[in-house]
Amino acid sequence: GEAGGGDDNGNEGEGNGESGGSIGLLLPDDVTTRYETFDRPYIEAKIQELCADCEVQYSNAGNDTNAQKQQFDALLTQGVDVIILDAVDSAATADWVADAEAEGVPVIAYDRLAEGNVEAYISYDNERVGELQGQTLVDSLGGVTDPRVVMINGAPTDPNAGMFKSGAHSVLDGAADIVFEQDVEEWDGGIANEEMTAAIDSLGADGFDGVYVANDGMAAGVITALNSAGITGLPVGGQDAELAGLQRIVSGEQTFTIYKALRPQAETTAEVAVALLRGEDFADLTPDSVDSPTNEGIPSTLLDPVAVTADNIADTVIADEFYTVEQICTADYAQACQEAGLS
Amino acid sequence: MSDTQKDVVSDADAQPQAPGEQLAPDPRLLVRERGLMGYVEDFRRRIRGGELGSIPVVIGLIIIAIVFEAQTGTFMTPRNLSNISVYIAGPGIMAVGIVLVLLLGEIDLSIGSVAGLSAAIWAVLSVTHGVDDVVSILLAIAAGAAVGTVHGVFFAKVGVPAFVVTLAGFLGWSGVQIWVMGEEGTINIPRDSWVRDFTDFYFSDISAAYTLAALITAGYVLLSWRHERRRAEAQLAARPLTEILIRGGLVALISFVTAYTLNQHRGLPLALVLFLAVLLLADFMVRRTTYGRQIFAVGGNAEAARRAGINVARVRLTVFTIAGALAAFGGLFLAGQGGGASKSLGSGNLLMNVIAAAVIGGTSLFGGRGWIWSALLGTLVIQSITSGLNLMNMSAEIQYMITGAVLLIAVVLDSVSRRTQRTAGRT
Amino acid sequence: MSDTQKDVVSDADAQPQAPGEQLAPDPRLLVRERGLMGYVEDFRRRIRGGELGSIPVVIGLIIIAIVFEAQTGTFMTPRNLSNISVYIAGPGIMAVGIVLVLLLGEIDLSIGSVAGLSAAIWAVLSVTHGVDDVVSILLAIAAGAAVGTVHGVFFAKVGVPAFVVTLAGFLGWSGVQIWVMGEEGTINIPRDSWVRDFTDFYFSDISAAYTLAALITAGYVLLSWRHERRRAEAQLAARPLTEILIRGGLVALISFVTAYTLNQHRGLPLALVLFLAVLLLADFMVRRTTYGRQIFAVGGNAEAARRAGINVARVRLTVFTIAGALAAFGGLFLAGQGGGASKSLGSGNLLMNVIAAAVIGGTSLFGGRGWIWSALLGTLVIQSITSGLNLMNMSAEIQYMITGAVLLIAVVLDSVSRRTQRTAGRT
Amino acid sequence: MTAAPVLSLSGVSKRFGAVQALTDVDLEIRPGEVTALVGDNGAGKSTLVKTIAGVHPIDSGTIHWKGKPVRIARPHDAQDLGIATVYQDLALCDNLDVVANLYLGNEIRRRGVLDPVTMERRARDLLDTLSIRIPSVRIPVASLSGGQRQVVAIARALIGSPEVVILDEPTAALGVEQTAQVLDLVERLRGRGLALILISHNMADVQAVADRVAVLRLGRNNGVFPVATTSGEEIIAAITGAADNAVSRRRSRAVPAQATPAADAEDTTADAPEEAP
Amino acid sequence: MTAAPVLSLSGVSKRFGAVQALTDVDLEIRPGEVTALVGDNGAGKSTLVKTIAGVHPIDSGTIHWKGKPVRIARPHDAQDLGIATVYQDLALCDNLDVVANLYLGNEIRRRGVLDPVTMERRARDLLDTLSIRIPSVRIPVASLSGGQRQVVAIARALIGSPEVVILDEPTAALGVEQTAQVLDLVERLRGRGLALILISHNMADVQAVADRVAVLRLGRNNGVFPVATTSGEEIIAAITGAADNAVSRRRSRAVPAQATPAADAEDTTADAPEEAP
Ligand SMILES: Nc1ncnc2c1ncn2[C@@H]1O[C@H](COP(=O)(O)OP(=O)(O)OP(=O)(O)O)[C@@H](O)[C@H]1O
Ligand SMILES: Nc1ncnc2c1ncn2[C@@H]1O[C@H](COP(=O)(O)OP(=O)(O)OP(=O)(O)O)[C@@H](O)[C@H]1O
Ligand SMILES: [Mg+2]
Ligand SMILES: [Mg+2]
Repeated sequence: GEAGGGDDNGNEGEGNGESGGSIGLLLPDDVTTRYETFDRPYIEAKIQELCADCEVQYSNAGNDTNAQKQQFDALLTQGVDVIILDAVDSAATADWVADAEAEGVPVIAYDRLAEGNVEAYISYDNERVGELQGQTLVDSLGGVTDPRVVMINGAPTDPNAGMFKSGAHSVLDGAADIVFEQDVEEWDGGIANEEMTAAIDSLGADGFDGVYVANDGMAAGVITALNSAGITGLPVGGQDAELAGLQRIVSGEQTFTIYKALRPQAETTAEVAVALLRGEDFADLTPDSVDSPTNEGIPSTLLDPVAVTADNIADTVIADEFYTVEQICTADYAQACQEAGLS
Repeated sequence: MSDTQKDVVSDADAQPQAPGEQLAPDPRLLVRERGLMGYVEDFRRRIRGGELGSIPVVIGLIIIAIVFEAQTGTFMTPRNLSNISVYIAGPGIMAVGIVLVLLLGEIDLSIGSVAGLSAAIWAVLSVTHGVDDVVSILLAIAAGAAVGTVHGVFFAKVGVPAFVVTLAGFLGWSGVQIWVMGEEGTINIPRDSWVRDFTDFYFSDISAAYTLAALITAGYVLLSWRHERRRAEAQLAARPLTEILIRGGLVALISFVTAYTLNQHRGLPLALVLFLAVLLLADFMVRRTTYGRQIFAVGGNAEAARRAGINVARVRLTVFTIAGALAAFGGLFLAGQGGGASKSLGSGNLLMNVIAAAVIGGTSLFGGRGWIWSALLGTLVIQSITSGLNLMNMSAEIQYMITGAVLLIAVVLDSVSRRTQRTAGRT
Repeated sequence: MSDTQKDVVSDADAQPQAPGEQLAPDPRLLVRERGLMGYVEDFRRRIRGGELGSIPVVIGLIIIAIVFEAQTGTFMTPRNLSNISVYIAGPGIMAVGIVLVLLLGEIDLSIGSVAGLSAAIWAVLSVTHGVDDVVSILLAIAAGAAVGTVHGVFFAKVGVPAFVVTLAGFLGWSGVQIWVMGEEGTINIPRDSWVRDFTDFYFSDISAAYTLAALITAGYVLLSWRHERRRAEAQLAARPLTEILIRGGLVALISFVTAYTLNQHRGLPLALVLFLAVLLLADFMVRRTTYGRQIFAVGGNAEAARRAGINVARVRLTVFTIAGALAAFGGLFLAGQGGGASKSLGSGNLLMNVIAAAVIGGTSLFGGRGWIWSALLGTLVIQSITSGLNLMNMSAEIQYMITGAVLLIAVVLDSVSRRTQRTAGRT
Repeated sequence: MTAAPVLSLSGVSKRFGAVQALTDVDLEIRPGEVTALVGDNGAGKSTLVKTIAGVHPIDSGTIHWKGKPVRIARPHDAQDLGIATVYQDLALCDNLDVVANLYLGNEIRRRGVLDPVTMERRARDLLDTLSIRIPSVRIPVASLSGGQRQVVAIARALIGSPEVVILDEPTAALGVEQTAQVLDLVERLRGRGLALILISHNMADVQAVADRVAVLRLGRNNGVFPVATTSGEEIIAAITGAADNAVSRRRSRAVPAQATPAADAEDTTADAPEEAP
Repeated sequence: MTAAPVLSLSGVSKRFGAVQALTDVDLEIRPGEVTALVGDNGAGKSTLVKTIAGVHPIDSGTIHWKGKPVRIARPHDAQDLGIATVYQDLALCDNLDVVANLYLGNEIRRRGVLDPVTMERRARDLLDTLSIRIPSVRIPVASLSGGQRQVVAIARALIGSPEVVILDEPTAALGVEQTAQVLDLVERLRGRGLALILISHNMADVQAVADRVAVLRLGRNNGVFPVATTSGEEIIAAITGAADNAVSRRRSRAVPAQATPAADAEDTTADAPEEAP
């Protein structure tokens, strides 16, 4: 998707009358499928629907905090009226929000609870996601007693990876024996493969009963490693409900993924943003309240993530039109789809 | 080493020709005529000969500004320009270190990691352990210098190529950085820390910016004039007063326009003042001290420098120390800008951008050629592109492509304009 | 250029001394005595003189193996060694390209991005657009070659430093990679794709590995023997038969032990076969063709090469093309290993690891010195460390630190052992 | 002796930045003749031969090869015509061994593959011809002495079959014996009908082997003299641009200087200008 | 003339890898004297002076400075003693301008800061003394001609106040006039009581200015001769190791060679061994 280019005229945002206005949207990275493919189009579409004259100024930080700070400043320079911020590093944003506040620009924390005086927070809680990952893994381990689990976590430098990790730990620490645990730089599938192979080598092919993988991208590498060691049928779970991950779930290589219904999250956010733009009340959109390290009682919407397995794909991802059956059931997976009852 | 030294020959010995006779100047040398026409002629010759110095970069900057202003309408606002002047400080200070290392003919791949490590050390000391802010800052910079010294020792004393030492540092220090940060993903800047002021303090009194501009202009004109007078006294070719005044006028124009613009927003940023101070100091060191001369010599021909009695190992070692300290200092600016120290600070494209800045600014990768101000020019180019693209809300992949393309174009311009010179260069 | 060429002098002209008299050999040259004692003596002299070639790296490898085996007990298992032999293929093939570029005295910072881009192109073509698998693979490699050619043109024809061109490529192509991947964050490998086989196909018949080992040994001995016989016929100093046999025995030992180990796990991996094929081809090209000679000449002294009538621009351009193609090929291995193409493939430390591998293996960063096999040795060192640390379940930050430290130690050993040589080197 | 020139330059000019290195230079080179090119330091001799060799393309002027105008834009062009050059700055690849340097650009191949054996044998023979002792033809030229490198550079020019050989101060770094060998070689090459350009500051050598002497001064022609009928003093006067020069002064002083060097030194000191403090 | 030696080497040996460059070399240098060091190419002359200059520390042997044993481990040590060296390979920094090269390691400062004005003025004066034309002292030495570079290197050695000056083939690249100037300079320096080592392949120059000639052959001493009482032939015989050498053969051939060079070439060709096919 091309942003800006010809169709943006941020400089005209001076006239913040009743009808028009501009909303800044900052997303954190461009290698994970969701942001470019879902969050952004959903938010933009909803804003357009609610406010035809509004425009969205979108930037993606490529996982770099300082880059995001500059994009944040750029939005202020352009004179946007509201900022939706999905922070690369939610702990670093207190000053930014204060800057925006000084200019009278409200900030909505999206997906990650940015520190500072944000107006609202709409998200799936990352710790919750980690907990759900852990819980689903434990569930899919079924009857195994004293299950042994390998954990392949996200990038050691990514604060959000830490949240998934601690969420998962909060469940797994009691329920299973963590026999091998590694962080993977850059969330890289190839490195995940090497880590998994090392786990297999040091534990033996039957030295563990399930694998926690922080996201679907790395799950691909982990599953490749398992396959090449001749191990199949172990529970392996990821996150993000990526197309490739769903296909693996259909074909039975991967056990589950975590699906966050992005449409309601995005659309609620858009509604809150437009409400802020127009100075309307949005209390009914944000029934919950959370505390951040800097602020208390932030109005928020906390959504519940869903674990997707082969059994509930049709009811979740497909029902939400997140992906269509055609997208998932390519030639390679047609057979498996039949068996899973997708058509 | 001092004024009183005697050369074996020139003091008392004869010139073997007729007494007092001086060699006629080489008739093949196309000397510059005096006066205005002389300048025009000289300029034309330099364009044809490809000796344009930093003119291509400056033109590039102007083009970038025009294009982005046309596209966004907000690029040339005082706010954006003021922001740019703050953003360039961190990478720019790091680029000064890289320029020094490049002058040596070496490269330092570790500066990103060192910046991150130092920021982590500062944050852990001052926030977690409650050490005094200024002390923590000094310790963080000292840590950067120490790390640089370690690199320097391995390179200069042990003889490992600098590329490899700093590559190892690139990996190793970012490990240490993560380890220092420990449990914390990010440590916020305390409200009253200097580090916050580095990027967030502005001298809001408008007189501050104008005073600085006046000082710079006066200093430049005065020093040039004194220098040229001494040359004239020594019967060496000297620039005429008019030229000094024209150049002084240019300096005045740039500094006062900048001061005016900055005052339109929030005033003179402390970040810019610190960056300028580093630039001026480094420039003085490089051009006016024996040490600077030694850096150029080692970068040009290390063996010749050694034979001239220069302690090559010491020069190399200290340059890496300085580069480490500057990386640490720059890292604190990045921490200030990002709102705190984090495990990922200094990773990503920072290293490449800093090196690119030094090279775009006109410092050679092959040693012995360059100037400190390339850190300023190059960082300005890169930051202008980034800011412009941000204002245009370009998606990240397009940003990557455009940054790559502009980087290439900037250097292509430079290479083509230097081509004649290069062909003429000897083996 | 051919056998029939005539030199002005040596063919028909006189030697001005007494007819047929040959110059006595230089009495100062400490020639190697024949026989076993001669070897011992020669070896001792080389240790003292620091001309150890790749021996330090090999010793380093052995130490690494011993340490990790002691720590983990699983390092030397056939399974781990077999895995290592698969993992080195991708980075190793990319390192071959880097070695060629380093021989030119240049650097290619773009190979990571090119690898990612090519993997993306392959995945999008074959999966999204349903293009035939082999055709997609060839197109992906061709795309890598094309990208390399673009870099080559800017470097060799336009004259932009390679560092900058490939730095721009590093930024730009990863943007294109993200753009090519489009909506998808990752694309799975189709079940029956060759790309999967690259890292997951094993010749499970044990005869395959042994046949390859036998072929390598026989080829080595035969070629050496023929070469030395020709030297002896031309009355040049030639290695005695015993030396050829001893060396042949060493080659046999290494290849058969490797074959045996691999057969203990899943057999001979296709990845290793492909990597060896690339190595042998590149080594042949570098050492036995005019083109290889030209690469060394350009890397040693580009101006001298130009004056010798070598088309310097062509050599440079083609080397970057080859490096691009090899990066693309290596990228497909990485895709196979990671289970598919992704937007982040090729980012991170891949570039640094590949360059470090080439340097650790003994290829100089300054051009004109090195050999292709450093790609194998260096990648082995780096992968052994990574695998060992993974087996020890070290946390990521410790891995960073240890990798940095080992990288440094490996090169320190090398530098120290070469020190005497370097001091002796002329300006 | 008056064969048609194989190579002739007319009106050649060349500028580097602000230095006009060559102005309107003419030169004719005939087969079977040694043309010496002499001149002061910086007179433009090396620049002139580099333009012939294609290292620096000329700015203006024309070059004729066997009567036909040619363009020499790069070293390859010159080699194709049959011009071999020994550069003053040698231009060897320090990292390559002696054999590889000798055959660079002219490698001997056997079935498409480099033939190191043949190259090494021929290289050894060729170097023996020039009676230079080189520890081993397999060591990088970086470790050779100045004179050894010089001989390698000379030998390089003789690989292949050039018609014109340019020698830019070939004997500058050579010992007395090697110099004699090179001069012998020059005569032999002339005997085989090659055209030679010899740049040298050594008048004795020039007078010993050259047929004609072309003088450059400050980048311009300053006369061409037949060696047979010209004295050394005349040539030196053309080089320095004055009959009264340091050389002639030195000669006239020669005997007293030998006897009382110290006195002589003080003598010249007497009329030195006082250095400014 | 028989002052105590300022510098004396005894039993100096030096090896590079597999090459024994110097074996047991002795040498004495006296103030007010010019000691010529001669020898074939690769004889080890440059290596010997580099050991004195600290570029290559010696492997074994002793160096005495004014009677006291000293260790010269790096160039700085030699400079501290008062030894200035002009290297055969010049060792200039191509990227620096002429002035910076001249004063490298000896910069003139004014209140702690470099004083470019004074350095430039003195540099210009110094170069004028050596009567060399250099377009501008502010251009990088990379763009100078071979001889111009040589003169810069020589001038470098005269900055500061050395007691021993080593000149390794200083006139190799110089024109006749500049050569004469340098020889004049050598005599003036000797007149001022300095000790000089002059390496040269030019016997005429050696005989003109040297007091004693030390001969190296294959890395060993091969005699020291007083110039006054030794003929050129004797020195050449010591250099080449034989009375029958290319030089003497060439001399004896000189007259016929001049007359019929072609015939001469064929003459020597006649007894050449047939090249192996
Ligand atoms: N750095 C070095 N490494 C290896 N060998 C060297 C080195 N320096 C000199 N040699 C060898 O030592 C020997 C002596 O060299 P040196 O340069 O001293 O000769 P020279 O007498 O100066 O000769 P020339 O008159 O040609 O300059 C030569 O055989 C040379 O190959
Ligand atoms: N590449 C170059 N760039 C700039 N100036 C140059 C270049 N090459 C030569 N010159 C200048 O051109 C003039 C002629 O130089 P050239 O090397 O031809 O002299 P030369 O006659 O060979 O002298 P020498 O006898 O000292 O070798 C000199 O003034 C030199 O400074
Ligand atoms: Mg010359
Ligand atoms: Mg020498």
